[in-house]
Amino acid sequence: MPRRDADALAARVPDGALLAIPPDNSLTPAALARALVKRGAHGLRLLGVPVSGYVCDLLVGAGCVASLQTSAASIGEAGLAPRIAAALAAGTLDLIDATCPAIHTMLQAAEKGVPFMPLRGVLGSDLLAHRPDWRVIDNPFQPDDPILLLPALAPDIALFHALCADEAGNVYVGRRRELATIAHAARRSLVTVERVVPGNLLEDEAMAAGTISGVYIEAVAVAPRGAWPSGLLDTYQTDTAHLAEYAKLARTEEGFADYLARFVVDGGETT
Amino acid sequence: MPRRDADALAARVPDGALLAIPPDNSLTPAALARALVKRGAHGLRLLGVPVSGYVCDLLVGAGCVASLQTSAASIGEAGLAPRIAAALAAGTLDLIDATCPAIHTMLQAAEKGVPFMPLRGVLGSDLLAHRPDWRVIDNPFQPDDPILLLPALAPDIALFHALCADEAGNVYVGRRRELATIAHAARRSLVTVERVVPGNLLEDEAMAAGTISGVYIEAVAVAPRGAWPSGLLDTYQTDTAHLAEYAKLARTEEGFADYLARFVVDGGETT
Amino acid sequence: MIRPEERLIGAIARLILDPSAPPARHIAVGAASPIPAAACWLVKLLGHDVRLSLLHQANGNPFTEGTRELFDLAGQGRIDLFFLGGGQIDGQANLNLIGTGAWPGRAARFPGSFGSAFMYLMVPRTILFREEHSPRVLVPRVDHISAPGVSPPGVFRRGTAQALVTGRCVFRFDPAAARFALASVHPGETADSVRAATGFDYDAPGAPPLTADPTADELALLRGPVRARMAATYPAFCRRVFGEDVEHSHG
Amino acid sequence: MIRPEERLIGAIARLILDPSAPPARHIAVGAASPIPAAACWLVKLLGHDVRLSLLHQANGNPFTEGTRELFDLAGQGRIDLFFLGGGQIDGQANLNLIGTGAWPGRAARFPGSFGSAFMYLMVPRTILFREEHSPRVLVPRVDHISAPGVSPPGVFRRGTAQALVTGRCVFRFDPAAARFALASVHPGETADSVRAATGFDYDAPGAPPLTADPTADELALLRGPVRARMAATYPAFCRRVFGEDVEHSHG
Repeated sequence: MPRRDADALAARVPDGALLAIPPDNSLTPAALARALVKRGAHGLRLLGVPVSGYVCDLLVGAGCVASLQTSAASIGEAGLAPRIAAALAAGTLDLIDATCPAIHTMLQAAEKGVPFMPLRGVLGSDLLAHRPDWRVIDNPFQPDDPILLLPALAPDIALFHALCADEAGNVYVGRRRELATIAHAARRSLVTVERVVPGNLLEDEAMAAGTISGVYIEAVAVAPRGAWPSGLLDTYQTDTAHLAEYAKLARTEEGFADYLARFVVDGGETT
Repeated sequence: MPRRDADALAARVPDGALLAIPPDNSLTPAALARALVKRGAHGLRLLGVPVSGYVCDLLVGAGCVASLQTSAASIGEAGLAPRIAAALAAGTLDLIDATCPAIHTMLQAAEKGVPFMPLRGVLGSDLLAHRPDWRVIDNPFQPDDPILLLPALAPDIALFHALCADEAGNVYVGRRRELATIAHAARRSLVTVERVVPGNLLEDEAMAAGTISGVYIEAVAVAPRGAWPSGLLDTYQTDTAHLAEYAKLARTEEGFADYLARFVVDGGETT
Repeated sequence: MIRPEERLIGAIARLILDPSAPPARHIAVGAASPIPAAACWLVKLLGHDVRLSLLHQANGNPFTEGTRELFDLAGQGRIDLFFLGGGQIDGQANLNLIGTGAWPGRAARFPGSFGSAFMYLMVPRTILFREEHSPRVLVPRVDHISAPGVSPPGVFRRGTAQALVTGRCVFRFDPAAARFALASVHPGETADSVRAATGFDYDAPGAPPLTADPTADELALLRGPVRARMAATYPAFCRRVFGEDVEHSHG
Repeated sequence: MIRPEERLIGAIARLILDPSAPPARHIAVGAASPIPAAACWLVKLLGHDVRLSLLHQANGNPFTEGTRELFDLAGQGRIDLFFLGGGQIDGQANLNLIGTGAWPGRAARFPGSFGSAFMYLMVPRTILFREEHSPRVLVPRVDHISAPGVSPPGVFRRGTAQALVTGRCVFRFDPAAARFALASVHPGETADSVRAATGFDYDAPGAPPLTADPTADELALLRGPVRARMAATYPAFCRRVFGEDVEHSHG
């Protein structure tokens, strides 16, 4: 397998692409996001699956993002996502609100190749008035039972960081099986990993359950500590001090520029 | 965790229950099926997920079964399922034909708690005329696009055999993650395992991905070689010679009675 | 001395154990909810047979399919009780996690709806919790409804809010009337002080009782075993509320 | 000597590689299909860039969600080519895996539809394969349609049968006409012998060519590396078709 780095993957992401981004606690593509900022990506449409944190806030702050669909945005315990809030206030971000299971359901519909999937709940929420792409129908199986239908949503590209890849292009996400749904639903997946291991993880019965087949993965790059400042399963813990520092700096444009200079442009992928 | 055997689990299966049964190559509950035969279970409604083999044929042959919903029935390379075919010819079995992804979809709808889920394909198949519970509607998102809707199907009980259980009641199915959907969809799950291990598999990052949470599992029993004559992941291989012998004996009622006497009533759970 | 947070934990634990409510055999707790999480641990360590699914806890994540598994569990009817809050909460128990001003929060943006629009309808019991009790938070009518407090007949809904616990009091919720009633006030508060701090109208039959303090046994559990189970996920909260750690058990 | 099965394998491999058909970058093969599986391995070992997902193979099962993952892959449009057969196949390429006589097969029961009702519509190319070529199998009209050969306009469908390979010949399928045409006959057969053995009508423009034999290179691949990859899943087939094993490589 050719060795690539996060910058090489970022080069494969076209401006304007719809990108699925897992949140801070679920193999988030932090190194890839920094690489996208470095390459000056523009007009990206982000989908937080199902919520958003550091990665989306960083990309919004750096001016890479035209729209963000998400169910919530926060930097974990550090509070609201400051650059997203600032862009919203400035009117430079198109924020499309959803609710967590709706995002899962839209991806599951794409995974299954069906044009829509129903979801209980949500009726009575003002979300509906702001989602013309969502429909309420009468349950065809039971009269007088309104139910929400959600359209399939296939991201152009899923970005995430996994523990390892193998020589066959499979990637290991362990218990974070929700990443499989994202990879299945997306047209392409670009994945950074801590390391590449020999052999084929899908042929190893002890590893297969936590492995996403290479059939869904377009390219892999090695990015040690590529989820940082988020944690990675039991490999490394979340760097809560860094996230708190980020959240504090990102409260102002100057502070955010300072953050970019110190941790992104000048290389901050490992600490 | 109290130690139980397969007979104790079989005692928890009421006559008439709708049972989800994975096929021969996917952690099939063979020891449990033999225990059901021994206890004289009656009127069971079987759901082959998505096809049926030895276990369903055995239960049908022993007179335990009122109906079978499945997408196909065969004893692997040994050919058609002989007791199912005989019961069908005799008019003693209500056979409800489906197609594999429809069974997966009906279970996924139950897993998600929605009343139905769509599926592409199937239109033009005579299956539709024989499934009054399936509906074709116009896709609400696109005119002139007929699409099949399938109702949620929640089995009363899922039966399967897993590699191990832990002290918290979680069970390990490894790469056979499709069992998780079955367990999620079913109201209750009864599981035999090769052995019980200490600790909590869900707290072990190396094991969690292949583990089904005990929240879905009502009871576990130890049944060594409990999938036999089917194989179990990389633990033991399918006993093709035994399946061939079964398929041959089960061609006649006398041969099947002989099989029951030799391998079921008199204990044949290990070989 | 009993800390205010300990009293809130105790009050929530009593609501969980309310014998008049549907049974809570399986409780899920969302992220960044140390007080509800502590209440659940307290209930469990008091010996009640309850399963806890705590999102985002540092150890022992119970899921293998992320939050989708939580929502599917709720869809299956396997979650009995959940906790929600809101940037605004109104007198009909509507929740606003979107923001104020023009959609989607031009005046002030809240974090977003999370799974509230689903969970509030799918779970038989929801305990609302918001520490800040002010006219800014408890409003006559939320600017935007993330999740509705009640639903018209015909809408599939398994339950509503059971109660709203704030830093000043406990309200019970009557879904038939779509109205809160004051159930108890915390020490230092009165019927009048709560009324003055509340933007929505509610029932207040008679003089409200004081919210009960946790018992000595409960406090011992909170400061020992409960704290031990929460320290990895909420270290700052544990230090602030329970004081310096005196034991290191973590089982 | 070339065995009949080796000729069928070669014929299927040529259909897979047909440059006029949509590209086959990812091929899936169902259970109990040694001849199609061997054809796929042959294509791959000839050096073509193709991904194989072989169901039920003893080693290297490619899925972690069982057959659901196969069907989801097909739903996503990620499977380019699949193989199907039928207890009956008719002249419009309708497949019957249900049975004959009254539903669901009172006269003779076939195994059941498997995933055919889905895959036939969702995959851009299907190669039909049935070794038995007789009026009993190739009928004017199937008793029951498990999966339809063609669909009316407006029905979502990505493809149809590309061809039908039997023990006697290769038919190509024209979806616009919903009709087979004889493409080649295997050695020992003629236009007339095929016509006599076929229950449905089909086009046969001119004298049919003979189905080409596998080349010497192809035969060497079949009897060596292809056999090595299939032996664990289809031991009896490999012994019967490829003779006694002379090498033990398995990579």
